[in-house]
Amino acid sequence: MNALGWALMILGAALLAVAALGLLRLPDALSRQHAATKAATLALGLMLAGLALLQPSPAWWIRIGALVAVLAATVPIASHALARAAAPRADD
Amino acid sequence: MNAERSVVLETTVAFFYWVMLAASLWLLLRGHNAPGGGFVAALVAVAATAAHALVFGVAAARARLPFGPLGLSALGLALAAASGLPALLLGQAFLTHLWGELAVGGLALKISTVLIFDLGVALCVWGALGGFCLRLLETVR
Amino acid sequence: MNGALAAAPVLVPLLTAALTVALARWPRRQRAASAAGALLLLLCCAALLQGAIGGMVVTARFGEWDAPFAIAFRIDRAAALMLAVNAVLAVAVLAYPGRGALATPFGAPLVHGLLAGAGGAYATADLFNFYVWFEVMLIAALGLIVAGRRPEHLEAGLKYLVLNLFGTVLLLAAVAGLYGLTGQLNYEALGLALAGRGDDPLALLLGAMLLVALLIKAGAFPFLFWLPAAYPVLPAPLLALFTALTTKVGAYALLRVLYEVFPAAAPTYAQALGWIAVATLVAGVMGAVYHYDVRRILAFHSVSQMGYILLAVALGGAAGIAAALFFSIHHILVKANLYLIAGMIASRGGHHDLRRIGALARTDPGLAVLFALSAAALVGFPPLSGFWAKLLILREGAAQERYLWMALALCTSALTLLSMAKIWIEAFWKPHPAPAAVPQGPLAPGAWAACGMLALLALALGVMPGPLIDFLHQAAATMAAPPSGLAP
Amino acid sequence: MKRFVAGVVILWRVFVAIGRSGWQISWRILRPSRSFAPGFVEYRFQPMGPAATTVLACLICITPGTTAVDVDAANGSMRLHLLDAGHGDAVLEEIRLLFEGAVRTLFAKEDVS
Amino acid sequence: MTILVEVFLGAALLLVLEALRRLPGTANRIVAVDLLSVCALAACVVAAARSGHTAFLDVALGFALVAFLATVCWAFALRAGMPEEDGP
Amino acid sequence: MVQAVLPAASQAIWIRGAWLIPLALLPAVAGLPGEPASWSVPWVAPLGVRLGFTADGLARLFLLLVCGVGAAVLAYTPGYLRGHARLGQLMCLLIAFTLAMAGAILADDLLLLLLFWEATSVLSFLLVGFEHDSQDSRDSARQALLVTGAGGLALLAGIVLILLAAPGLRLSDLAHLDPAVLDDARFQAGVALVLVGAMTKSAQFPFHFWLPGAMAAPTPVSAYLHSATMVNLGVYVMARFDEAMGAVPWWEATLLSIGTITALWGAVQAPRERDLKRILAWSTVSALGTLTVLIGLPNELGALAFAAFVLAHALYKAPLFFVAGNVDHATGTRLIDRLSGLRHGMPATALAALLAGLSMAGLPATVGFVAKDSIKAAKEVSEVLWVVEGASLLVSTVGVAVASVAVVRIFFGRPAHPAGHNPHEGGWRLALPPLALAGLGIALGLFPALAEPLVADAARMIAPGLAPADASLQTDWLLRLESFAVVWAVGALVYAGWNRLYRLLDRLRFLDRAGPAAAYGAALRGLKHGAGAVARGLQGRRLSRYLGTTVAATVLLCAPWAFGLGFPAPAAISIDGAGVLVGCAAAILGAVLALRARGTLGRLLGAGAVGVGSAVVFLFRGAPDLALTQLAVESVFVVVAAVALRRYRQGPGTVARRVGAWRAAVALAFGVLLGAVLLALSGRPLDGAMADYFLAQSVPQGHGRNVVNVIIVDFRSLDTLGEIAVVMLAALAAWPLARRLPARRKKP
Amino acid sequence: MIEWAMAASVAVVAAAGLYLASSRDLVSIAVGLALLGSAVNLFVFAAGRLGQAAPPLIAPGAAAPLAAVANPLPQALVLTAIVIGFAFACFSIALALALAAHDGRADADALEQAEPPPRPDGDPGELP
Ligand code: NA
Ligand code: NA
Repeated sequence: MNALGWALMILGAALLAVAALGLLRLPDALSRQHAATKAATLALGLMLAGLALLQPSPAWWIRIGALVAVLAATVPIASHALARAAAPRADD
Repeated sequence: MNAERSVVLETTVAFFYWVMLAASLWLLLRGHNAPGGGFVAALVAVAATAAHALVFGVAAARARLPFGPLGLSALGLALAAASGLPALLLGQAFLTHLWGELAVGGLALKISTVLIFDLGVALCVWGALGGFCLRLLETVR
Repeated sequence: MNGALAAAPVLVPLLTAALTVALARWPRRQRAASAAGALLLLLCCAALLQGAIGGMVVTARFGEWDAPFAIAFRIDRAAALMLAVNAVLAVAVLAYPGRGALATPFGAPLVHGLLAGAGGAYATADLFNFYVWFEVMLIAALGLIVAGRRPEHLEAGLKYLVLNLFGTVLLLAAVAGLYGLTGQLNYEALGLALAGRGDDPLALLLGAMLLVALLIKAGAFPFLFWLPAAYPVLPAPLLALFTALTTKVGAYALLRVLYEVFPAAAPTYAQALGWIAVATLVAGVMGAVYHYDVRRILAFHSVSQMGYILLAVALGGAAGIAAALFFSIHHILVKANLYLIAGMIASRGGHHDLRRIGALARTDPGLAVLFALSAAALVGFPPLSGFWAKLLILREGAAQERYLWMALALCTSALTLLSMAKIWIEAFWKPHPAPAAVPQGPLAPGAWAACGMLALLALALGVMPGPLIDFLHQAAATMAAPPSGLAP
Repeated sequence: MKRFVAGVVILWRVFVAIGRSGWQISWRILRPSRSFAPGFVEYRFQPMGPAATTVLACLICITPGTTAVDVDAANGSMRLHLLDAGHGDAVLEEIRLLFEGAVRTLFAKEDVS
Repeated sequence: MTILVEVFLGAALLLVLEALRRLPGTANRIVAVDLLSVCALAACVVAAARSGHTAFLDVALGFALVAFLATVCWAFALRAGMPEEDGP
Repeated sequence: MVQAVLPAASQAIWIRGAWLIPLALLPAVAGLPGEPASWSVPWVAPLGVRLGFTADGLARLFLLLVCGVGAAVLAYTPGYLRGHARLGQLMCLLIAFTLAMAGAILADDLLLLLLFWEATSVLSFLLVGFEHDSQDSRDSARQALLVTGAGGLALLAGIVLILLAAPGLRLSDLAHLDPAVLDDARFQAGVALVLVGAMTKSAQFPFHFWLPGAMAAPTPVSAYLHSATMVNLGVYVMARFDEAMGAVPWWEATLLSIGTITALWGAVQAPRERDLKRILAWSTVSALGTLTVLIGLPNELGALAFAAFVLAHALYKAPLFFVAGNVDHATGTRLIDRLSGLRHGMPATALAALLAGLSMAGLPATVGFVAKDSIKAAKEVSEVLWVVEGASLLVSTVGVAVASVAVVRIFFGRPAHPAGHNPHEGGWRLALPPLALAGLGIALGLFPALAEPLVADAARMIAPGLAPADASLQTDWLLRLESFAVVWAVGALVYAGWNRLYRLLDRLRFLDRAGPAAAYGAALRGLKHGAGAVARGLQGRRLSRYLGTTVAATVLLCAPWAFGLGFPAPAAISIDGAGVLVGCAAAILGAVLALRARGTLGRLLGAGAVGVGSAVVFLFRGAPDLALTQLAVESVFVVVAAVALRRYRQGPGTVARRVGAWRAAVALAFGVLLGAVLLALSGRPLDGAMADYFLAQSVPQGHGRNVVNVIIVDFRSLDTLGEIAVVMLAALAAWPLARRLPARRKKP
Repeated sequence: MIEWAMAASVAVVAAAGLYLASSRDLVSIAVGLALLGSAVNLFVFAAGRLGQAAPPLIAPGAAAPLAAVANPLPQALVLTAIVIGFAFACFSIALALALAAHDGRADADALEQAEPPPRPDGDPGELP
């Protein structure tokens, strides 16, 4: 359980690094935004899942659940807002 | 910031405004035992106010601040200062906090002047920083 | 009761500030609340002073926590006196007809914020708490500076902000460093903890940082740039308030820090401090000699006079401390009055620049008397307050055989005379350069009341300095005494 | 009950979508040699209420390779940014299949059509 | 073993900062800042894992709520038209 | 300015009767018997200052002059300035001056003397500048104030030193001073400084130049201040110290040389003037020099001569000033070239001039003769240098010539005066005072015994050893005539050749360029330049310089101790600290980012990165509250930053492409200083008592499990109260700054 | 090791802050001041020592921490300092914006309204 938890954490962290790498590798702001939101969400999700395995107690799970909910709600909005801002206007 | 309206942001911010205020209250109430407290609570509230202002306009956000931003701030400061006054009546030093138990339906609630102090901190900071953000946002509308 | 009284120097102005913010939309109610707050503060400070005269040291450990751990206010003779003088000045400034910054909706709360900051800084016996109150003062002062909103106000605000914020950063670092070194924040506890470290370079370095931070706040050479940059563009009542509340707090804290926190190392610092003081004296007065704008002249004199205070601080001992406190009080009363009078000169003459005004002795004889009295007090003609202040410093300096310092101080005095004579000759004697120009309208009774009150106080101080000197000797003896151990 | 099921379905699909989209973009970052062409497409749908539109837009944002840029709730159209516009139609079809219906069910009352 | 998490976290932070330094244009950098706050969230999670205190998750929760504002605000500013600065 | 208080009517009753005030003072003190009378009450106890007054012989002599001349002046002034709008003001100042002089002369306490001394300086400033519409008058007033004010400071310094050497010393103690005190270097230095002060007041070389300048004052003021009272204050103080200091070698030598130079200087300058008042002023300088020489003479007869000459000088110089005033009043000029034969229009003034002139020339049967005779006697007894002797001869000669100019040249001969004027007497107020004083001079010359007790009493205060036999002023003047004949003859020659002498002396232009007056001007100009340089240095106006200098000075003042710091050795990297390292790295990179960014966004984001780095450090060092606060602050700050980005345009050229080396060095030095302190600190043990107290008390007493929060709201809640005050005040402060922009200006 | 890292970051951040604070660009000055504040916050935090990674929280039911925890006092001090620093940062930015709005040059070194330039000959001249 512990090992799996840490493995998920490491995987998540690695994915975060990959997302950061994406900033440098992807061609334009909109594409980079995909990296910043989607990969990062997955990374955080993996880390939180790992943490849930590492700390199997309700006090932790409640918080992890709340955090996941908040992230799931805010990340797409952030993504939308960023994309909206970075994209050329429709009427351009 | 005069971006044109977005239904997504309007819907979510209208919802999140209350979520953030609830979170702010939560941080305020449990600050004595876990991370949080008046200042952070206020910052979350300020964030809510600012987000509301961004999406629905400054006037709408200001209308949601009771007493107006600076009045709120003054109220907060007065509350925080006043929380230290009861102790003076008991002959103790200023800001000596008093604790009491309040029985509400079989639940023993700890109430104290500390909470008033923290509430004062939160209101003061919310009003001041929220008001400042609103005023600043107004300049670029 | 004592506990309430101890908190009053911050509590009253803070509550007044909050109230006046809430009343910002109703100017008349706001003015009434502001005046009531100032009078209440004066009342509380008078009570504190009354107690201090009786030898009582009002202390409060906020929250009733144990001795070195709680934030403590310790209002001894010196603090009570400075607080009382501040309160007097606040009343005078609020009586003075407000224009510019003070008449804006947030003028009153900012003034009370400034008072709260100064009150806390005088009363506190906790180094970090001192930092907090100093920040309160700084932001309130900035608010008042920029409230005029004209470009020169904003520029003054920027210079004031940047240079003072550096001082604040230094102050905070020094405070934290001293905490890290000793584990204490209370003055007395710090003094005890540092007593055995007279030669620890880290302690000395932290002390030097703290002193430099306070010197920046006090406007000493070569940290004075913010003062002549910011002061000369401000309206008269603000200047009066600033001269009392900002630099003097720095000097007072310098006294406290040197003789309560670093008594062992004080002689090490005194040499450097003395030369800084002399440089401040000379630099300030030279600037005053150069300028033709009344406010600029007075601002540079503020620098120069701070040199006297610092000189007394550097001399140290009970006599030096007493001299520093006497000089501070004299300077607050007289200089604040001169700033107010400068405002009256400008409102009658139509300008602050001496080259544009004149003949006021003929048109405003009362103003002339008022100015002459205050200027003579500033120069130090006997038997006005400045004379005794100067004499106290000279006596102690000569007793310590600091002849060069004293000689330079006397030269400064001569140049002070020169520049005061300049204001008199140019503004009051010289025929008006544009004879068609008529005085700008009558002076408000509030202005006369404020200036008259301050002048009477300064006069009383000059004619009867004995009781105050005695009182200050007692105050200084308490301050210069080695730490006695902490009260339980 | 129907709406509860729809909610659960959406949650599950979101869960999967997060995993897929994260994986997809990571892969793309690590293998940049594979050429792809980002671009915009127009996604049209049956107009629905603002809340429903918002949820749909959020789901689209979570879906692999797509982000909602401009949303017009009244006319039922969105401008999407696709990481790989080459497969645009397939992606739109997938969205329609996976999310649009479920969201419509979830917000049945609010349906304006 | 656990240090790997911090190494990856550090790597992510450094890459984001490098992106902030190197990427041209406002939009790119705002995207990078968004990722920076995700990194901070991740740091909270790691700190929670290492210390065994839920307190750090509370931090993450509070921050997640306000970070949302930050991104939205940047987006609005960008959308409203910030001056495009050439070069970092 | 006094008009505000007093009625403005120019001939109010109090103005007309003001001359009685000094006369009323006279019997109060001068009428006392020969023994000194003292009166003293404590004033400033902690400084040992008393309101102590003593009236002894010397004081009485001077007081008599002050009151007598004062009465004459106060009687004269309303006539001289009839109808002047500010006559009342002038009268008030003159009365105040009388009181100040009386106080200075009676004062026994040194600081009290200083008080009245400074009062006379200030009043003299106001009096000299009375006609302040004229630039000349203002400049003269300022000059007088500066010179005597500086002298006052020397006096203050001297008194401080004297009181340090001899605490509680009073002037009346000087006569019987403890020899140990006299040996104290501080006492001698103090007396030297007092002497400097006295020299400025008494217009001794090189401080004399203010006196001729002060002739810009209205004539009554000159007659009062600059003939025989205020300028005498300096010699009065010298005389007070003479008995005590007589034993000190430098004292008498200094007095003799200063007095001689001053007397000579005045004598040389007098013939170079055409303005009657200025001629008289120079002769006053000369007389003051002579008085100083007399104090410096080492025998008792010198003291007697001093006292006699003080009296005589007052009795002829004051009337001569009045005469100059009358002439000016009647003709509108004081230039001797344009005046002659005025005796026809102004007989009374001519008579007064004649009587005073006779006395000044030292002709027999005048008080001037009596004084000159005692001077001669004193010099004969002392073995003074031939230079002094010769100088005094020259001075006497010029005195005779000046007296002749003031009398013969102006009042006799063919009538001549500026057109449009009809010289006539200006009423009894102008005629009587000079006549009375000059007449008194003749009376005392005829009956010296009348003055003898007064003069001898005064002399005994300076020289207690003066024998009664030597104290006589009576001389068989017929026997003495021949010794003065030479002086009179040469004086007559000088008078006859006055114009030629004027042209000759006028060539001595270098005296104007190199003299002390020129030095004064040069000093003022130098001061102006110096002040300009200092002001420029302090107000470079560039904020970056201000900050740079402030920081550099900070580092320099702190650096000496930084070299003694010891640092802990860097330990190996531990897994435990990895998170902190990540945070530190982020903070450093963020700082570099902010530093190197050219745009506003880059800077703001860099600062944000520093914040995130700090938050990471806080997270990994057990500070969740801090991390949350820091991160929340960074997020909310985005609103501010975004607005800044929308509104702000960098100024052209404000962002330098190159690193400013000096700026960077100063900044780095300060950073390194902070870092070094931190590092040195981390090698020391921490006294954790405070932390332990808070940790222990948090739950039982603070009812909270988050210790940081309990500190914030309870243990140190006062800090928090101040902190939220800062936040509210910051909002108030920023409120007027954040205003909607005016329409954006188009950039060219 | 972390002590050295902290000292280094304090030094670098403070130096960068001061460098920026002494620049001519108004917003750079504000940012520099903020950085200076951040540096000194780190300094205060580290001055309380970096020994423990456990937060100063007390478990429910316990009267005191069961194990060693981080020093809570510097945390409280830094918290205060952060808030104050934030207030000042807001004010600085507002001031910078207001100044820039008044003066199109937005150059801190070109400000000369409050301090008229002294003349080289030391004579302020007849009239400005
Ligand atoms: Na006397
Ligand atoms: Na002698």
